Amino acid sequence: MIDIWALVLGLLLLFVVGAMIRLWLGPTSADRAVALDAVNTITVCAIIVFGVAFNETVFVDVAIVYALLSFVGTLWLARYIGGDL
Amino acid sequence: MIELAIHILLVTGLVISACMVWYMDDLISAAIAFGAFSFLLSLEFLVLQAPDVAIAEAGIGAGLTTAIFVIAIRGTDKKGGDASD
Amino acid sequence: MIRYLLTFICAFCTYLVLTAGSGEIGLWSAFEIGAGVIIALVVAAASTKWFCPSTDYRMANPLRWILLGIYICIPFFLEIIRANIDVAIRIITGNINPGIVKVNPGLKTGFGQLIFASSVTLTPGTLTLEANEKTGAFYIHMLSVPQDMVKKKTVDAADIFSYFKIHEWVRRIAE
Amino acid sequence: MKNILQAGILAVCAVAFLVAGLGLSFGTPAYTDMDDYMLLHGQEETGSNNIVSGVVFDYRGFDTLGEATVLFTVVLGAGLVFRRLGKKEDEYEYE
Amino acid sequence: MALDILVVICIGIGLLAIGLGVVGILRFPDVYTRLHAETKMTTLGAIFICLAVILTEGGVYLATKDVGHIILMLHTLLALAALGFTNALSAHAIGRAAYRSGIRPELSVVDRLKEVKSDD
Amino acid sequence: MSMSNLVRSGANILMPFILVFGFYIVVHGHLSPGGGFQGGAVIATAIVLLMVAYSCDEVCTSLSKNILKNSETLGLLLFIGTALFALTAGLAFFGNWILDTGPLFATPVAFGINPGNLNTGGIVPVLNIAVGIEVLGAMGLLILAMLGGMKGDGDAE
Repeated sequence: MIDIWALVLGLLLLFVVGAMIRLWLGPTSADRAVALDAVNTITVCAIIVFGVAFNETVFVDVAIVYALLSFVGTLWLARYIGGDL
Repeated sequence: MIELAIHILLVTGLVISACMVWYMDDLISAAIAFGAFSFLLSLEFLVLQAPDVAIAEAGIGAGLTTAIFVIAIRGTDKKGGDASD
Repeated sequence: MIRYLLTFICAFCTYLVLTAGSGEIGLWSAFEIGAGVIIALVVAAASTKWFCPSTDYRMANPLRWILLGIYICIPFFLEIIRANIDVAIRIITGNINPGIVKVNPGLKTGFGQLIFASSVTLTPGTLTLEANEKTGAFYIHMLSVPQDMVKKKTVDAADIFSYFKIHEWVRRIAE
Repeated sequence: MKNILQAGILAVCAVAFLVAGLGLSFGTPAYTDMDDYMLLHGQEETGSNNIVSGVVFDYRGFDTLGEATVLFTVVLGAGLVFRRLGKKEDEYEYE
Repeated sequence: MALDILVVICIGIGLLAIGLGVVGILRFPDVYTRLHAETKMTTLGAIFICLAVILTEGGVYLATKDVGHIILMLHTLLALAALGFTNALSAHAIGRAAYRSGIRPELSVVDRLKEVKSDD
Repeated sequence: MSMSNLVRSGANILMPFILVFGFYIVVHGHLSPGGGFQGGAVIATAIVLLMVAYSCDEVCTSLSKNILKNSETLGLLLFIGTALFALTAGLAFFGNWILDTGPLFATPVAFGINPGNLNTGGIVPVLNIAVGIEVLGAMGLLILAMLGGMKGDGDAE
């Protein structure tokens, strides 16, 4: 079963690299923020998959920390981009 | 084999985002790229079986570092920046 | 006082979910429960002012939470799947026709507006751009605007969803 | 032209780094005497299941004390630097 | 055996959705349409991958009766709830900020928000 | 001018859960990965979430700066006090004087790989809580000071 999860993890990381192209190309800061949002969603998925592959509840805790806290970073970026900081 | 591919993909993403931090002319884009770097670094720590450091990186890198960077960029930009007009 | 009690109960339940499977009293050990009570007291003292800002106990009714669970499991999930098939087809074919329309579902409370905005953002080709707190009007970016919506000043809320009347569900849950 | 040159240098550096990184094997330190001791006796001597926490707060308590003091000093310095910008002259926040 | 097939189907749907989302943010022309692709597709992918995880852990629990798998299921559910809740809100925040920073949707056939701004 | 009311409602709902999660990481520092620094950073992020959703003044009126200052000082004092108290028990500085003696944090630990009991660990959980309180105060104060300084600087807007 671990092979399936490793395959899923590899594909998710491939998608992260794909989203990073938009992070490089994006003409405005808002495009880059969108790419960052995609990267963090995929990263949370990857951490959950990693926790299941090694059967560790602790890794899923890291995923919860990320899912809750990346919101705060995105809000700061949005507040700067919107120009009302 | 698949673990090697995962390592290569992760390190590729890390190198791309780290180069992006250096390459970007726009400061807020560099901050966004640093956010992506922080996400991938935490995942790399998880792959290397160090969940303690991963939680520390998640807690600091996701929310607080982005906040400090954004506040610093906004605070040093006295003209109001090109984002607000 | 009731505000503090509600925040305490929410925090305590979250802590119990996080530490399930640690002992013999139910699923928890005695020290976990003690630590949970202390932590929930601290959290209630710190965050009641934001978690329960008013003396409006409408959401304390457990029936509304059961309805929220049913809403997330059945209509919301089906709408998400349908919306994603739609967006996937548009990604592949590149056939888009975007625009910003105005919708007024007539929701008054903040929680209802929050659920409606989240539903709109996650379901059919739409994205909440701006919300007016007083009038309850939402400005929605649609991936593909149908022809009959271009003329109308305010679009009917039932038109942007396909199978279920989401705004009716939200009104039943939150108001 | 300069951008293309920079991107080329970046690509060469990335490829070189990856090729060098393929030969490494992660997770096998050369000398393992100290961590063997901590892994064998740490749970017994500090009473904590998480060995990292035991090391940080028991074996290396002084280091953590230094870290806490550094953090305190950082906040003190930041408060002193930003105090004059935001506050009135007669209002002292950090003393 | 049937559970394994179900898990593989869920993983397939999730990976397909996330991949299409990434293709969408590479392919669409402006910020708002990219936000559509990113938010919806990656959230659906996360939902289906978490569903696969939950199904797997449930199957392992039924086979071994170990409570740890139930705990992993609960934590995955919490992570999924946090992810869905914050994704929708951060998409709204980015879209609003992009509109306020002056990026107009160029292709749009109708723009009711601009009329409101001009009235103020 | 700050975020929309939807973001405010979301931040209101999210805040106690982030706090509970941070305290969970702090209290379980000796059982699962995590600990004082990490949990303190998570709790500080909850305060930072309030600062981004509301303006700085609104946060400052309801969440006094003195609370953060006192929590930082209290954490550092608790840390040094716990370490110093070991001297009265005849141990070295930072000696584990609670281990296997009293009612609180003193159950003998079970050896091997096990999920663990909260009531073990001696001074390790106490130091965890102390560092958690300190980091929470420190990080909150840092960002509050930076925001306050920036606001005074940009008088032109």
